[in-house]
Amino acid sequence: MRRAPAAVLVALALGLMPAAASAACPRASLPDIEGQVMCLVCGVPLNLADSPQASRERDFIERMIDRCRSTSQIKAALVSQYGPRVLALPDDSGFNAAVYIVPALMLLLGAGGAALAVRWWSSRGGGAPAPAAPALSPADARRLEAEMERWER
Amino acid sequence: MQFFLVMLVLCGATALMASPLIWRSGAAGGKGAEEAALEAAKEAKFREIRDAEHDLRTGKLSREDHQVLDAALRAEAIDLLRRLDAVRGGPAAT
Amino acid sequence: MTLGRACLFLALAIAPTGAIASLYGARAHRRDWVAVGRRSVYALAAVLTVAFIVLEAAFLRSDFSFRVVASHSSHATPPFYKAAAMWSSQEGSLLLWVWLLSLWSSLVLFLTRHRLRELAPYATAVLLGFATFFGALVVFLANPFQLLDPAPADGVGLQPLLRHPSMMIHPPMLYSGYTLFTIPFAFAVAALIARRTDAAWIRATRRFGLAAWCFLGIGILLGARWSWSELGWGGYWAWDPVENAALMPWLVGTAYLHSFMVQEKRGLLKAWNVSLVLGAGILAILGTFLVRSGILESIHAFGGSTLGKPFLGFIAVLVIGSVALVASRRDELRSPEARSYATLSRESIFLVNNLLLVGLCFVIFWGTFFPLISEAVTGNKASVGPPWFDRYTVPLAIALVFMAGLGPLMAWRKTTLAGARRSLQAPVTVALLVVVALLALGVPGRLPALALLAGTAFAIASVVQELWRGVALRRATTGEAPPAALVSVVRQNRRRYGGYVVHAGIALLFMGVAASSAFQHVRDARLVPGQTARIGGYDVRYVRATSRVAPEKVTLGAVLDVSRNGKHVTTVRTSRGYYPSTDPTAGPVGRYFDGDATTEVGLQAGLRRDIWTAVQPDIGAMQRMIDGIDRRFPLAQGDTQGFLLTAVAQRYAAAPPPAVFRLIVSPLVEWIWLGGIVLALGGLIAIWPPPAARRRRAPASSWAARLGRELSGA
Amino acid sequence: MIRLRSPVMLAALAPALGLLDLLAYGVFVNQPERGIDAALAAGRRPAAPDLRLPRLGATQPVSLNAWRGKVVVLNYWASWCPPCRDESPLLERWQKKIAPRGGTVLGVDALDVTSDARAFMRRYGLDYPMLHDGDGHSQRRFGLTGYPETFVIDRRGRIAAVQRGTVDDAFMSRSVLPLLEERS
Repeated sequence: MRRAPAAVLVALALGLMPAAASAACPRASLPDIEGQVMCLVCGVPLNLADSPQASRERDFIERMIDRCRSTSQIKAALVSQYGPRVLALPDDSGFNAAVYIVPALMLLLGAGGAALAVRWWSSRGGGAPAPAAPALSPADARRLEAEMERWER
Repeated sequence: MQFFLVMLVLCGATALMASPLIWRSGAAGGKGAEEAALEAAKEAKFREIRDAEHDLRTGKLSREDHQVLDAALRAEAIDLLRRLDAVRGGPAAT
Repeated sequence: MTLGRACLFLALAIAPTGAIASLYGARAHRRDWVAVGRRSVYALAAVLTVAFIVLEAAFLRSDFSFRVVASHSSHATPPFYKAAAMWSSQEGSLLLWVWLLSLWSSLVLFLTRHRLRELAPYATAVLLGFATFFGALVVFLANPFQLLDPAPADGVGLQPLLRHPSMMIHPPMLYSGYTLFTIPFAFAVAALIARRTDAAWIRATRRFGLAAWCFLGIGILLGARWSWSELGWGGYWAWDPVENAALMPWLVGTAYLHSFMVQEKRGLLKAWNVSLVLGAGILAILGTFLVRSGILESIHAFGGSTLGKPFLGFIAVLVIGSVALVASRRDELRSPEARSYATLSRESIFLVNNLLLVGLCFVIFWGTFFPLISEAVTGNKASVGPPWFDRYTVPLAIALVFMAGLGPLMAWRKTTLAGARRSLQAPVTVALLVVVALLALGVPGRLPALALLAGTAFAIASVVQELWRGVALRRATTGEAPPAALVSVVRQNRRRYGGYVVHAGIALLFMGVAASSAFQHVRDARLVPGQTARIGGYDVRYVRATSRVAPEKVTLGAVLDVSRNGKHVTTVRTSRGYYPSTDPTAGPVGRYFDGDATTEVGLQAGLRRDIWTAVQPDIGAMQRMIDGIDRRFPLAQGDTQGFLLTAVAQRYAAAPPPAVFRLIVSPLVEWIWLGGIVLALGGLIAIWPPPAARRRRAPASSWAARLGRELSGA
Repeated sequence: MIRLRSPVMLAALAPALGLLDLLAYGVFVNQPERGIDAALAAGRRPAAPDLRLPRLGATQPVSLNAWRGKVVVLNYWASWCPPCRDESPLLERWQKKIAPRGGTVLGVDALDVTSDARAFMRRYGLDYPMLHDGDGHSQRRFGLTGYPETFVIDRRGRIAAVQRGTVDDAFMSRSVLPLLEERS
């Protein structure tokens, strides 16, 4: 925060040239990018972070925005500074692929299991309607009605 | 003062815990697991009968399906009631 | 002090004693010893209540000879927050945990004292086992009754971020949810030990499971609400590990609340239900563990702690014990033959819903733990943030909302195609109409959001239709007026209609989530008084700067005027509060701007949209002045310090440097909380005990005798 | 009673044990690595972990071994860390002092933006060599818990002293000067 004036100066110095074009340039948005990158010191998304490192990261993003960089350009610049871990969406190379594959696999397995269970249950009963139970004797029927009424009261 | 309070809490807690050993209640009371299980099954069955009626009346169940289902459910319910009677040792329905 | 400490030791003595008494009673069939076990739980609750009151009183009296009071409260802390400060501390929150556990355990054992003779002693032992573990933590590792001698004149104060009304009830709600989940857990364990895996234990603990679910759900929503209206980032859910840890048992609990009905009605899914209950219990403990062990990086966790290892051991016992118990009882857990199982039935919908819920839980688990997993495997921590979670949870959430609408339309056992078509007609039409209307209104068409909104419309329409059908049936038979018919229909089957109301609440909640995440406008603007920023059709004008000096903080803020098309809409005030750091080298004024700072969000809530504003004053522009004052008056204290602070504050209000504002216009976000209220209402309807008449059990034999007389025609 | 070797049991137990392993790993890895401090306290000099990082602004990594034979004052810092500001002038003074005698200060700029680091170096006139660790992955093996932290490495690549916090002249005289006298 102490460095904010300096940051503004830097931003101005760097931003003067494209200033004319800035009206036309596609403005990336800080809140949008904040949700897609991490604060590395705190290990939480940047929008939640309040540490000095986070505010530096934010300053950096703002400078890039002022220079008319697009969201993907800014993310690439962040990666070149902080490494790929700065992105909140992990890359899918190497072991990290597991973060994408395993949940999908488990969901498929679960769906398969559920389908099997349903098939097993419905085939065991033979799909055909159960043999109709014999009608209750009048006494039983009356008792059942009485018990149910008592239960419902 | 503090000491007094501590002793009070200590004695109270001990008395509460030990009370069943001192004043034994002779009454058996309570239900066995079998009875509780049947009771639960009975209630579920009753509920199911009513649900089936509701499904019929809201048109989710066809009349034929309901008839078959209702007969089966009622037979099961009576069976449960008989088993309950047997467990309770009351007058078994003949 | 002595009293509190003594009560904790006593609790730690009572809990294992009672557990052993219950186990002995169960093994030796000694009812009196079982009663000793049960009363130990009551005694535990009483003793812990005393300890709780002693600690709460210390907080209210600002007795700084208590270490926790000195480090979490202060004279300047408002009384309301003094009371809540207790659970902002590790020690106090653990005491709250075990106290709530003892209360809920007492309640369940009191309610089942005449039932479940075979199960109750084992359940008592399990519950007391939990109490023993947490009691030991509280006594040995995080004792809230530690002394400070000499007592400091003033305390550190409550972490400023926690000063929000919902913090008073959020932790007790959350912990009630967590502790209530241990009750079905305990009875499931008891049922497995006693080999009584029928529906009796489920029936006895259904309400507790439901209450756990409700409390946890409300707790989670209160946390989200706090995040929205207190944290300066402008969101309500961040997929933070601690948030996820609360969500996971809730999801598994939701799955269980559906699937146990399948067991109740069909006898199927016994092993599945037991596993879900055990899983929810373990996840609840895991959640408590995650907050306290610091193994995952989170914004909510308690600071460095020594509780990791004991918790690890405890969770190991729970997990391995559960697995072994379920595996060893799998003959008892085998489901009977399912007669005439129809694929198109409510059972199948519940199966799909269970798959989705447990799948969602797994996805969240995987995303939460993956940084740790990748670190363990590759040595490098991967970052898994909100974008990853969105990618997986959004499709599952859409499917779930559709299921919430589909479930009530299906009949148990078997649904005829014609019946299904008839039931589906109206809800599907409504959903399609909503999509068409949204597209026609020119709402930007983002597919997931549209699908979610269509799903919520479908779910709400199906619930309304079911309620309407119930009312119509009732009126056909009794001719009651519609409102009266509605009340009696709901009263007749609280479980069904309570559940439907919950579905409507969930749908409303997701409506808020979909609209506010897809269609919200966010913008940062750097303004000086008089300037205007435009966002989402509103003009926000920075009217003037404000400032205030209070004993514990300096507040710099702004008054904003919001208008739309030149017409005044509202005036909001937002500010940032600066709390002094405890760093002794910082100057008398500078220390205020080096310490914690919190944002006071300026929020104009509405049913259609929330206007959310937060200010970030440019302290950098005032740094020279602050440094100058600190150099000239390095030792200023008391009134002088107050005077200097006032001078700085006045200067800020008179000639404010440009401030950065974050402005958000978020549509329908208020419906998330309204949906939560509806959800809680539905839960309450479903929990509410049936009328007294049904509970009053006529002695069974006399009833049977009377019935016998009636049947024999007497 | 429990059929331990049944496939169901094993299938259920495997993920359960996996979870427990993971939690155990989390609990134990969460504690800062204190092997270096323990070894130093026992009077030993542990080998410095191998460090492969690019120089600030470059991409090709260089190894800490490149400085083998010199006394290295390895200083972890970041431009956003206030105590680092107080410490830097002192380190630069010591760099001037030890460079002719076969020693060097080696900065590791961690979790920082290159341009910020450059501005910081200009402002405080730092001209000792500087490495860049963008995501801070190297700090775990040194057991870092904050900034700044400084490790004094002897000519044979062993850590001889550590300061977890800012360094002062006393520390530098005490732990660096004797090492300069040692031959590799």
